[in-house]
Amino acid sequence: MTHEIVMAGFGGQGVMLMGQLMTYAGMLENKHVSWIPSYGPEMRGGTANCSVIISDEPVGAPIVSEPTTVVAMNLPSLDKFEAALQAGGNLIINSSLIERSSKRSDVNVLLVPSNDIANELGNAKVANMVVLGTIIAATKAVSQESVLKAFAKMFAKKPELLAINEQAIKRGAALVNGK
Amino acid sequence: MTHEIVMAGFGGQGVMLMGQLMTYAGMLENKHVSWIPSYGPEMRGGTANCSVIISDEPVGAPIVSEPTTVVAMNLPSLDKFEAALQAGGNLIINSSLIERSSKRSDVNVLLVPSNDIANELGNAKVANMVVLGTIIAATKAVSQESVLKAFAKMFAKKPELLAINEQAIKRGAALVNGK
Amino acid sequence: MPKPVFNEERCKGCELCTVVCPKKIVVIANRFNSKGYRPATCSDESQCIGCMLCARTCPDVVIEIHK
Amino acid sequence: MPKPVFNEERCKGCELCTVVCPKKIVVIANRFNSKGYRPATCSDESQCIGCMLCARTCPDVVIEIHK
Amino acid sequence: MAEIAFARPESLRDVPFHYCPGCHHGIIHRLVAEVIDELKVRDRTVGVMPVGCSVLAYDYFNFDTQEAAHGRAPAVATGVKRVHPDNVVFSYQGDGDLASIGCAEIVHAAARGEKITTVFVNNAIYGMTGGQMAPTSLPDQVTTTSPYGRKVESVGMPIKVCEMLSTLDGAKYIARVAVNNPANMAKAKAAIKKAFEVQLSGLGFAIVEVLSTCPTNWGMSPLEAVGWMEKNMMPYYPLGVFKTPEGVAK
Amino acid sequence: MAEIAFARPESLRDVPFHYCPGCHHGIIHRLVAEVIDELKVRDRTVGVMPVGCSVLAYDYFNFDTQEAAHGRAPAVATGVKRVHPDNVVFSYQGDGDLASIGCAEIVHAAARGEKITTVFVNNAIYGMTGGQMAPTSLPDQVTTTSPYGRKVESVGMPIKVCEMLSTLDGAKYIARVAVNNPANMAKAKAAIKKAFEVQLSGLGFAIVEVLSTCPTNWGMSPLEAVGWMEKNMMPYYPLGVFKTPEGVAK
Amino acid sequence: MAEKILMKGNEAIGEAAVVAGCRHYFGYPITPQSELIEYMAKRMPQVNGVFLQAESEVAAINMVYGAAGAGARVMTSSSSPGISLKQEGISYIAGAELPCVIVNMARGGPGLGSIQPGQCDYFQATKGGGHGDYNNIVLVPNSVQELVDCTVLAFELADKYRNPVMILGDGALGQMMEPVAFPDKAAEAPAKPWATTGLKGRKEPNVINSLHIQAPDLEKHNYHLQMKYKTIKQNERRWEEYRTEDAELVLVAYGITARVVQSAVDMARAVGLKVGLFRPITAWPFPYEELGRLAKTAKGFMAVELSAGQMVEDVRLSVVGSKPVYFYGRTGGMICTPKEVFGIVKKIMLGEEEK
Amino acid sequence: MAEKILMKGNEAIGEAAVVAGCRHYFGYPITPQSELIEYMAKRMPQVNGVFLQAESEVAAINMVYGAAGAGARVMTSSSSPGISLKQEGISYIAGAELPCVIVNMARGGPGLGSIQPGQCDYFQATKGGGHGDYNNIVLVPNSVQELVDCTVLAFELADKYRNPVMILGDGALGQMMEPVAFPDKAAEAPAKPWATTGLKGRKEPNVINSLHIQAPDLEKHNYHLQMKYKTIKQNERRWEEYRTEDAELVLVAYGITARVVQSAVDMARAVGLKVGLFRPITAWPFPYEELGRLAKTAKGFMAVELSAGQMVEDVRLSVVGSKPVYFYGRTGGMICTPKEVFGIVKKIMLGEEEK
Ligand SMILES: Cc1ncc(C[n+]2csc(CCOP(=O)(O)OP(=O)(O)O)c2C)c(N)n1
Ligand SMILES: Cc1ncc(C[n+]2csc(CCOP(=O)(O)OP(=O)(O)O)c2C)c(N)n1
Ligand code: SF4
Ligand code: SF4
Ligand code: SF4
Ligand code: SF4
Ligand code: SF4
Ligand code: SF4
Ligand SMILES: [Mg+2]
Ligand SMILES: [Mg+2]
Repeated sequence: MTHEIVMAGFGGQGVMLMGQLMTYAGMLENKHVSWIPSYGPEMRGGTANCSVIISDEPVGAPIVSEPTTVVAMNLPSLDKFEAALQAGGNLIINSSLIERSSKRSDVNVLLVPSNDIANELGNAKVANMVVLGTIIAATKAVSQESVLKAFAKMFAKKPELLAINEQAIKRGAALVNGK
Repeated sequence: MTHEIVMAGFGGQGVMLMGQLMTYAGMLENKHVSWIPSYGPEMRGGTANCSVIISDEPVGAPIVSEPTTVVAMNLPSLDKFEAALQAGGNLIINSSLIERSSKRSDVNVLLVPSNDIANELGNAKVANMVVLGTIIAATKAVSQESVLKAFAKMFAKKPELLAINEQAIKRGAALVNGK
Repeated sequence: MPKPVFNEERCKGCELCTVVCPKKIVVIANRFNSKGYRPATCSDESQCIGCMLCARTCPDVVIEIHK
Repeated sequence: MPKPVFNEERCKGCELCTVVCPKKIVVIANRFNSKGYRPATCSDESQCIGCMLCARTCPDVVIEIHK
Repeated sequence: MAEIAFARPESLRDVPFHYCPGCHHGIIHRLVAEVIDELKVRDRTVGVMPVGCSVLAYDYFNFDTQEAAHGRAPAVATGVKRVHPDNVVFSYQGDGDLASIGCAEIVHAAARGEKITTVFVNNAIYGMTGGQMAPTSLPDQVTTTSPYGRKVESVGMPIKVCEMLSTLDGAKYIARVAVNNPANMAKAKAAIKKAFEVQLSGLGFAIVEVLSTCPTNWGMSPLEAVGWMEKNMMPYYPLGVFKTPEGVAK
Repeated sequence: MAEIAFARPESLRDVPFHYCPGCHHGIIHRLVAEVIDELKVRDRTVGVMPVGCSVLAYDYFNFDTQEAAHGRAPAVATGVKRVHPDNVVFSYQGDGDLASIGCAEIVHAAARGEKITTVFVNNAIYGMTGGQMAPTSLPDQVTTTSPYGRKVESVGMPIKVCEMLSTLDGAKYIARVAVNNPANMAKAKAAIKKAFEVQLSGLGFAIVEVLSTCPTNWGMSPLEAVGWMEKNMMPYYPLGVFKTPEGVAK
Repeated sequence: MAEKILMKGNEAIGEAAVVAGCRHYFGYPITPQSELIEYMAKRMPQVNGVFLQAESEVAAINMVYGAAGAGARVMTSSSSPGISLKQEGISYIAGAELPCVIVNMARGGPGLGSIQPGQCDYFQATKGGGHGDYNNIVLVPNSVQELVDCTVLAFELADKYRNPVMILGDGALGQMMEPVAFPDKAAEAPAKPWATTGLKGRKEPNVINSLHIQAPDLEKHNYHLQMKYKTIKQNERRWEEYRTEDAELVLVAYGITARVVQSAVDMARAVGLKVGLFRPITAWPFPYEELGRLAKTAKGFMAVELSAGQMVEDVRLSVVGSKPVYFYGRTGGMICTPKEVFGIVKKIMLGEEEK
Repeated sequence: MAEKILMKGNEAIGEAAVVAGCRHYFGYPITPQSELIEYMAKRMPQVNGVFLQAESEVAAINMVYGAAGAGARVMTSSSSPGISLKQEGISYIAGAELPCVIVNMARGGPGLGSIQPGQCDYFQATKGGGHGDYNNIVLVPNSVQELVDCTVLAFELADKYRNPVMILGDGALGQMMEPVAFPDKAAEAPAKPWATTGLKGRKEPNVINSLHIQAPDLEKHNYHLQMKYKTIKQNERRWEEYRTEDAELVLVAYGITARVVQSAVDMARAVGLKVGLFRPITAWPFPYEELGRLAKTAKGFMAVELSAGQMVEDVRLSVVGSKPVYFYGRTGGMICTPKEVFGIVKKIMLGEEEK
């Protein structure tokens, strides 16, 4: 099984971190993984995206052109990547900032009001973690435990952050599992 | 007929000019000509030499490796080029500064006491012109007139120099023709 | 009557203009432009004295001062 | 008795040493070394006061001063 | 329609800048454009742009421009000026561009008394490449290539470009300004104007160093950045005119 | 055998120089070698040689050396010194090498306060390549690339390197000397010694500019060349100490 | 080997250099390799190494010359325009036979170009570049793990042959994250009795130099260099083959492109097309013989590069006319996709594409 | 054409540039091309041109960029190490499509090398050099007269294609004197509506630039460049053949070496050996087809160069394996003699030399 995920949004929405956490988790599960940012021109305030691959086989091309899952944190990202998604793939839309849903009927659309949930949780910064929860629940590419382990490793110096992020991930996952 | 001449001496002995004048004269006679210096490392006080080719046919390699005429203005030059001279070629030796004659019996050796003759003429600087006179008389590669014309062109701004240089050339030529 | 006119779409919400207005009428609005910035705006045009300090300060040439 | 000793083969006849000798005993010889230079020499060693100015001046380290 | 008291200068094209919020590059661009307009030389101006955050300035200015290799704007400007002595030629350069890789080029343009004008934007950091140390970064300043702060024992004190170039005879006008407040902006504009006038009079090389902020790579809000600049940069880099054609340091 | 009061220093190998008759490079080599001997640091010295007439100096000095690319001796010396901080590292450079192509490298070595010593031989010309104009050639000086004399309107006044580097904090000792007569030679040697001592004390960068002749390319006899230097170079390039670690200009 | 960690390519090179005993780094920032210089800025002080940001790429490579000549394991890194500026210095380093490691995380060119990944500096790295007859050893890894392995190898080869070694990557490899494991350490640096350390009792001064003022001396030196290069060519060719055994069409690609091509090979195999991948790991020495050998079985070759066609010349030189050599390239920072390459493969195998 | 005069190669280039309308020269001294910069220093003021000695080769090439962008016919010159320093600038000039002429009077390398003639910068001139996919037009004349003709041609081609043109000579050509005649003038420079002259009433600003921040834009630009190069390859290949009609062994050589080889050909023909000379005049575009065509008649080829073997790769690419390709080279500033080459020819034709 090979998961090829594109995550996209504004700079500052934490898209890169989401991708890195998933990749890290995949590594902890001894899967073959890669993460690559699409680093556009060094201009400010543009959109940012990254490709994540989690697979049972060695990773070939790390840049995902036909994703199995697309995560759109803002409208331009949805516009850009919606079409590339494989039929039957997951389209995860940050519905707090994106008003429209998908035009496609052949994909699995998941609307995540991530900023609203994050605000509910009392920390606007964990919106990306909510979405991450949704991604892993939808794709089952990695387990929640692995992601939490990855988080603990990457933020080893800030253990106090774990609790709130764990909450966020669980809330995001519940959107799928709770369904 | 192709004349391939190597002229060699100390820097300052006017070897380069000798070669250029002959080349110029050849050009005035519509011959195919080339001149190339052997420019060693930019160190001072070394020896200098140039290759002159005067030919009825287009000039191939401009660097002469087997000369038909060798002109040695000092001992190191004689030591260096004596052996390369073709059998039957001319070996012109500045006998004012070089005490030995040639070791070879298969070449035409001409001893030119050029500095002495120049001093006789009252101008130590024209020693190279004395030798030049000998070269053209010995090789007949170009005519005396052409060399004088070349001189007049190259020193167009200093016409007063012509007379003494002409004298020197004639004295050098006389060493051959007078024989 | 002088009046500051904001090209809100160009504004990046940097706030530099807000501190130079002698009348303190340049403020950051509570809305977003399409680039995701909260743009500057004039809270009370009638107070504007046309000193142009806001316009001169703006790095993005957002503000024109109309007479 | 101080005495300037010239390594004539190294001398380039530049004359710099000749003008610094307070005794004016460093002069250019009327002969050539193998490099074609007329070397410096001491015209009267007995006058040498060992001031070493000639040696210090020589760019080619031609001169030693023996005591 | 209302009369417009303050509007975009003609020398600045009506396109948005790509600069970060609050970045002083935008202000400095506008001042240069205003000066070109006021001197009525837009029609014969050629600007030479650097590699740095202002690399796209060729899209912003409304006159002919050349985009130089990193650090070489003074050489490129020299090439232009020597072909068209009647052109008004200026280079616009950052501190990495001018004081680091392009050090030889600016020193020699100044020494030659090249009749060009240089606008030198000193923000004490490499903006474009993401916040590395510049030759003008302050002692102990943390940057991505001085993560433990600029260690003076190892890399020395920041270079004061105006002071250094002032020793060169060909540099006829040298000033350091800032755009941290309206009063200083007015002075900055006057200095830039003077620097162009020196070129127009054929006197020699002129440079204006503009102290500038980089909120993004300093890791501050734009207003905090202005404060940091006032507190830290201005004491080390005193504003003023270091050299004028009359030789009077004002 | 007689005792020897003056002999070739140990740091100078017993081989003939290739320099032209009367060229000051030879004197300057000897002074450097004497200083190295006197400081007893021959065993840990690494010299970095330039591209210029002194390119073969690696054959003359009797300690480890590296031959740098044209102008880059300060960078090469930096590389050496950073590997072996206990080495005594110096660069020996001509005026074309240091002030023209290597301008950025010397400015930055000085600015960094790199703990190296530079011996800078200013003969107002490119010796090795046959007499082209240097940044330090004098106004109206005829060279092969200024055949009508150095035209100041077009190429500016000569660069005063000591004065320029004096504006940099990392440069701790800066002096200009000459070897035109025994008294000045003594001063020159003292300055070179001081410059090495500054390095040995770990204070920072030190440079000694030595005014020098190039009889060959100036087209003069060695003695005439000394006279020309005294008459023309010395007034424009005043001798003296521009900076000492104590900050006292002597 | 320690446990795997997730790391960006640029940073992995930095850490691998540390493992390899590199304690001196001189560089100048440029996208897309700045993470490497930044990593070294952070890491070197932690291991008592020297990090120095040079005033320019020219200064950096000459600092490398000085440090390498002084005996250090030393590295510099840059990207395309910065590497061009280093060419004089690289030629000097090769001429003086100094060991060092130079990293080029290449981007789109020519000129200022773009900052997206490119492979258009292949010629510069393997043939031209600086003046004179010399060769860099050029390693072209294709994963973060291989960046690590090649970095360690680079230091070893540099010391072994007293030769500059270039790691030719691209922006994509530099920026991507993959799991990597680091070896515990590299082969110890050999003794360097030629280094300028100060005499320290030695009799004969050491001289680091590339000048040979007499042409015959320089010719002799060049002969020595060429003999060394011959040895390297014999010993150090590295490559990898993927499904080439029965391949009718052999795709040749390196670095990031090799990964794309490998995916394309799988797509082709899936539909029964006999396609394989030949991946040089050393671009110099290029594995001419090994690739040439495949011409016995294959019916055609295709070079795939992020360039307008550079390595393809080496492919032609390998195949020496016996089989057709096709080329497919993207430029300017664009990266081809597996599907795109698969499309070309199909066309060729149906005989549609021109040579 | 005026009457012939005797001139050094370096100076003849200078005068030819003047004839071609070049009025801007920026350079830095280096042996063995200093006579050229010195000639320009004397000559430019006489024709109201601009001569400027730059602070370095890097500055010089960037002044050329500025002047070319401003619409001038402009030239710079140097020798090997100095040309290496210009590589970034050359890549920018190619990327921004600026016409200019760059002269390399090459010497022995690598590094500081020697100051005697060399041909070891062939790769740098024709393939690598700077970063990115670009090409200089490279002219390789073999006489003082051809230096003149190629210099004039260089300015014309530069303007015609908006491309840098390099004259790749060597120290020997630069220093030798031969009779030359100068044309009265070159083709007028075309209008340059793209140049930065100041707007002067024009509406849209002109921008001289090599940056294309979006990869697709840069790819499009590269495609445009490649199309231009294709046109140049079609139109501008230049070469000369000498006694190749029935040659069994074709020697391939350029520049000063071609003259040596031509003498060797005569020596061989004199003893009845069927030998010919193929002499490229453009090294890029290399006359692949024309040389390749000879493979139909010839039994073998031999590249002769003052290098360790660079042009020989282009010979191989021409012959594509159909005939053996031999190589003979001297390096370090050494020049082979006709007799020496003749000796090798004899060995090959008796079947003794290895490939
Ligand atoms: C030869 C070369 N080296 C390095 C770079 C990478 N680079 C681009 S901009 C820059 C520095 C920018 O800093 P600065 O000049 O201070 O301008 P700012 O962005 O701060 O305005 C660097 C190092 C390059 N493009 N070319
Ligand atoms: C990159 C490069 N450019 C140019 C040269 C040629 N070159 C050799 S020495 C020199 C100048 C020497 O002048 P200077 O530094 O003043 O030393 P001097 O010979 O006067 O002592 C030049 C330009 C070179 N070797 N390398
Ligand atoms: S013009 Fe002056 S008073 Fe009016 S809004 Fe702007 S700053 Fe305030
Ligand atoms: S200064 Fe300009 S960009 Fe900043 S907030 Fe004010 S109007 Fe907006
Ligand atoms: S030591 Fe003094 S006195 Fe003696 S020869 Fe030399 S300069 Fe004259
Ligand atoms: S100074 Fe030295 S080289 Fe010159 S003349 Fe005197 S001894 Fe000879
Ligand atoms: S990075 Fe800094 S200098 Fe660059 S645009 Fe942003 S704030 Fe301005
Ligand atoms: S050319 Fe000048 S600097 Fe060089 S050795 Fe001769 S006199 Fe000295
Ligand atoms: Mg900056
Ligand atoms: Mg000099």
